[in-house]
Amino acid sequence: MKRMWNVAALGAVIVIGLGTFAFDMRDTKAEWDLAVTTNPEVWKDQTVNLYYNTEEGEKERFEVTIDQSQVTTDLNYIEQALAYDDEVDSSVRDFYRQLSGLSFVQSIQTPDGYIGIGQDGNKEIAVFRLNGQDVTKQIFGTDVNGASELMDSPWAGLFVRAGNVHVIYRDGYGENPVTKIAMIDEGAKQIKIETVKLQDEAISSVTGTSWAFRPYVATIDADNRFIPVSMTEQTSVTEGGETYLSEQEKAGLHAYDVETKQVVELMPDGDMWNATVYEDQLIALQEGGTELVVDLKTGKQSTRQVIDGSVGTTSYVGDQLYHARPTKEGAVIDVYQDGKAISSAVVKATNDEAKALLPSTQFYVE
Amino acid sequence: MIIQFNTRAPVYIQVVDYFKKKMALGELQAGEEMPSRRELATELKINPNTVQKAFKEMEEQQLITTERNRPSRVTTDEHVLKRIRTELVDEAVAVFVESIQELDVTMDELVDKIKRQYGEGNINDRSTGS
Amino acid sequence: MIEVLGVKKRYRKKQVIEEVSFTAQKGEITCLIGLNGTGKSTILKGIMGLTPFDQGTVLVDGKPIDLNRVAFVPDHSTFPIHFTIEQCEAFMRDFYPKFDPKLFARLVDEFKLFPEDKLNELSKGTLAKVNLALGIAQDPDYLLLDEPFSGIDVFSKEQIVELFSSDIMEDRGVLITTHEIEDIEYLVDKAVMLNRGRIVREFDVEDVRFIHGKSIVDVMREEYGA
Amino acid sequence: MNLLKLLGWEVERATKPYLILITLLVVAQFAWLGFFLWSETNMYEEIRRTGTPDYVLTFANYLGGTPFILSIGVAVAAMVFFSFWIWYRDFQGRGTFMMRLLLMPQKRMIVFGAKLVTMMLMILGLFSVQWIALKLQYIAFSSWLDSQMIPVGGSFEQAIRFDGALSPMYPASFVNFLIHQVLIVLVILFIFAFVLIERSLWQRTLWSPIIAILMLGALIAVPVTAFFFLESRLFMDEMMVVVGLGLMGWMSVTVWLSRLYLTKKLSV
Repeated sequence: MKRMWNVAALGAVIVIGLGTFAFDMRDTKAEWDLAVTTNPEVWKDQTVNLYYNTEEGEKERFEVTIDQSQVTTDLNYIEQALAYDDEVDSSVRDFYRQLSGLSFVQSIQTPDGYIGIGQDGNKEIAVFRLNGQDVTKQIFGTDVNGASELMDSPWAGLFVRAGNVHVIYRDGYGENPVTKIAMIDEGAKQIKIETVKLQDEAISSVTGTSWAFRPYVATIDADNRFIPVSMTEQTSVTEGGETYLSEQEKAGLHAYDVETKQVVELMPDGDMWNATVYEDQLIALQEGGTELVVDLKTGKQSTRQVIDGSVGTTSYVGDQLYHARPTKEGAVIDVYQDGKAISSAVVKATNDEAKALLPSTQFYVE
Repeated sequence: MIIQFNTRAPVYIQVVDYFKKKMALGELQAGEEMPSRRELATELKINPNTVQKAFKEMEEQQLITTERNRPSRVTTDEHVLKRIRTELVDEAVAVFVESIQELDVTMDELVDKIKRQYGEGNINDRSTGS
Repeated sequence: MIEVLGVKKRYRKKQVIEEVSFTAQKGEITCLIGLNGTGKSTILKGIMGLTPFDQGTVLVDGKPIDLNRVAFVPDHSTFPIHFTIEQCEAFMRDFYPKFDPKLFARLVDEFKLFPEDKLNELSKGTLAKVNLALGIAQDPDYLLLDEPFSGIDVFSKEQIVELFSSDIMEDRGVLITTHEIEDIEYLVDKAVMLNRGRIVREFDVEDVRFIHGKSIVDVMREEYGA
Repeated sequence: MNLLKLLGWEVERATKPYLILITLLVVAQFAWLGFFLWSETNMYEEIRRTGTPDYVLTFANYLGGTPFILSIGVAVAAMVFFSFWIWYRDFQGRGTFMMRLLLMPQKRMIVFGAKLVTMMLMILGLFSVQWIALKLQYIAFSSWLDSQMIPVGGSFEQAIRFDGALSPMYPASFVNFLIHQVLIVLVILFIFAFVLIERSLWQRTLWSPIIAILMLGALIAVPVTAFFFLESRLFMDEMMVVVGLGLMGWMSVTVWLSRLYLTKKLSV
């Protein structure tokens, strides 16, 4: 028994140590509640993300749905897997499994289903489509003209026109980039490349194109005339006798006009908060709470007033605009569609731990 | 109690001889208790099984008697004890005669010498085995 | 009865035990004789499962070995050298269910050992006595001893030899290895002679003395030509 | 019960080197903390005299110092070494304690169990000592700098979280902590299996360590190859299940191998 004292002493040290550790770990106990005031249908699959940030950099994130409130920071490995399992719908699993082996996958969702492209090393490019449960894949090897060039270049995004996938990409890195569009003709097994005429500018991304796996992306119509894009511009900067090129995001809303094969500016500048592409519309929320709606088939623009107050955070999910305004107990979230309020909900801090976080917490619907 | 054993002869026979001598010399009286087998083994530093075998041999030669759960005892049969003595004397004389014959000594000389030396007690009475 | 049946053992490229079979009876002292390096220790270790044989079986009273019934006394200490005799005893009491502290105390007394002594302070002879005491106190039916007399002083030898003919060893089967038979010439019931990894003679010692008038050493001389 | 008793013996036998290690670690860390604070204070005074110091110290500066990292490295190395030594120690010299352990009329796996638990207790003990020591070091750190009116930036948690060496010690949740412990157990199991295979073959061939490494190497390489093959074909949650199963497989195989060699093949 004498010898057991050694074990007991070691055990005691471990218990004290674990106590210290548990004290430092301090799991968050904050709890939140989402109460829907009008039109609960809208909130059925919706999640409100809460971000708690401080200057010290301590971060906590929560996900609140109508059913539950849960912490998403510092999830353990098992919880992470379960959360992911929840997030990834089993119907798209099979689809993406068939894309395994492909890298740089980009995709969009059209009314006919997912369409995307990816590449397998530098050997081939694959175009894939998901119609219901069926996945079709078309392979373009290096023997196809233009495939090699496409594989070597960074892609900005996709659009579909006349049944063919078009890839907007940038040819070459660094100075004087050239923006090109590759039309991948699956029927003829050809890649046709065109250059977009731009001066010191490049298309950096196509709005609505998903770069990685994202469930629930908004649907974009095929055969839109205008393809909303983000632009960068190069300016030469001289500093201390040395001149170099600086590439920056270009302000404003832009779209590529498929018919004129030029980039047009839909809106010059302005402080824009959010923008979304939904079916054949580009909806952009501007300062002051005005929504600019662009018909992507015709290019016709219209505006409408949605939000009166300007405090808070906004986000688009599909064609719905979520506007969260902080209150003393949490936040009020209003939902707008077609410029009209369709629903309203309240997020409330339900315990003291949550209330303590309130002043530095931001609310988003994603 | 020390026995100088000879490695080439069975140990149990040497043990028997040793006890015969003691009996002949009267160091072990008729009817006297024998030492226990275990004691003997420890004292002689030999295997207890060997002692057991020696006791069995002595029982067969009727030198000792053993009753159940009792220490063995030296036999009270005077004939047996006498026979041992005779046996030992005969053996010793035989050895003696054999070695003296080689020296070609006359009987008279021999008897004379024996008488003289025996009278002086100049004899080696080591208790040894053969 | 310990039965060793057709065992073989190879070290590196050397076949140390070609093929060995013999038996050791309960209540008897069996001596495994061989020159140095003929695999005597290997056989004992093999029986105890310390260096498994490559082939063959070992049966104790017809069954696989039960360590509760068979004890092994190697020719060196099996405890860390800084252990005291007391600590060794404590360990044995903890893990050997049949270990008899009274018997051990008696042996400590008879061997005049001091329980508080550390193993690394003991002479070779004393250490051998400690080992033996630890082995016997397991109250085994069979006791295997590896070279219990090699390199120890005369008085320790004498004490150990005395122990073998005492009641403590009564009814136990003993298997002993040695290359110096003189020390235990009169103790042994049966001798098993080993040469070049094989059994060359297996005989009852008294029988050989009686029938052939030969000592164990005589037989050794014949076999090993030494 | 026997396992517990043997654990008592194993821990007792490890106590001395273990206490030396802990003392060494704690003394080294506090000495380094003292030196760090002394030199930083001097430097700060220097800057204060020449101008306005716009310089903020964080606890991470202390943790990032070579002596601290070194002390952690020494602790890790000591534990890896001890995982080998806890077996090889018993094979040392003529007086092999392993012989005594193998002769015990007990299941041989209790020897394995006792040694494994001893290792885990020692490792958890080191974790604990480090947790406590770090807390104390932070208290000493912040109170000294406060008393010297030197601004301290960042919190304890922040310093820990961004330290590569320490973050495994402070996992995000208790479940992760347990999972980390399982990984540590796995490492020990591999070391144990290596020793037992090597010790079973050493009398047969001089190549025993190499054979043992090859066997375990194959045991590691095959699933890892499969892992890389599967990695791009499975979703993260599925991959976690595969990894979980793989870890469990490794654990059972190493225990099984150890058991086989310990009970059937080990040579003393």
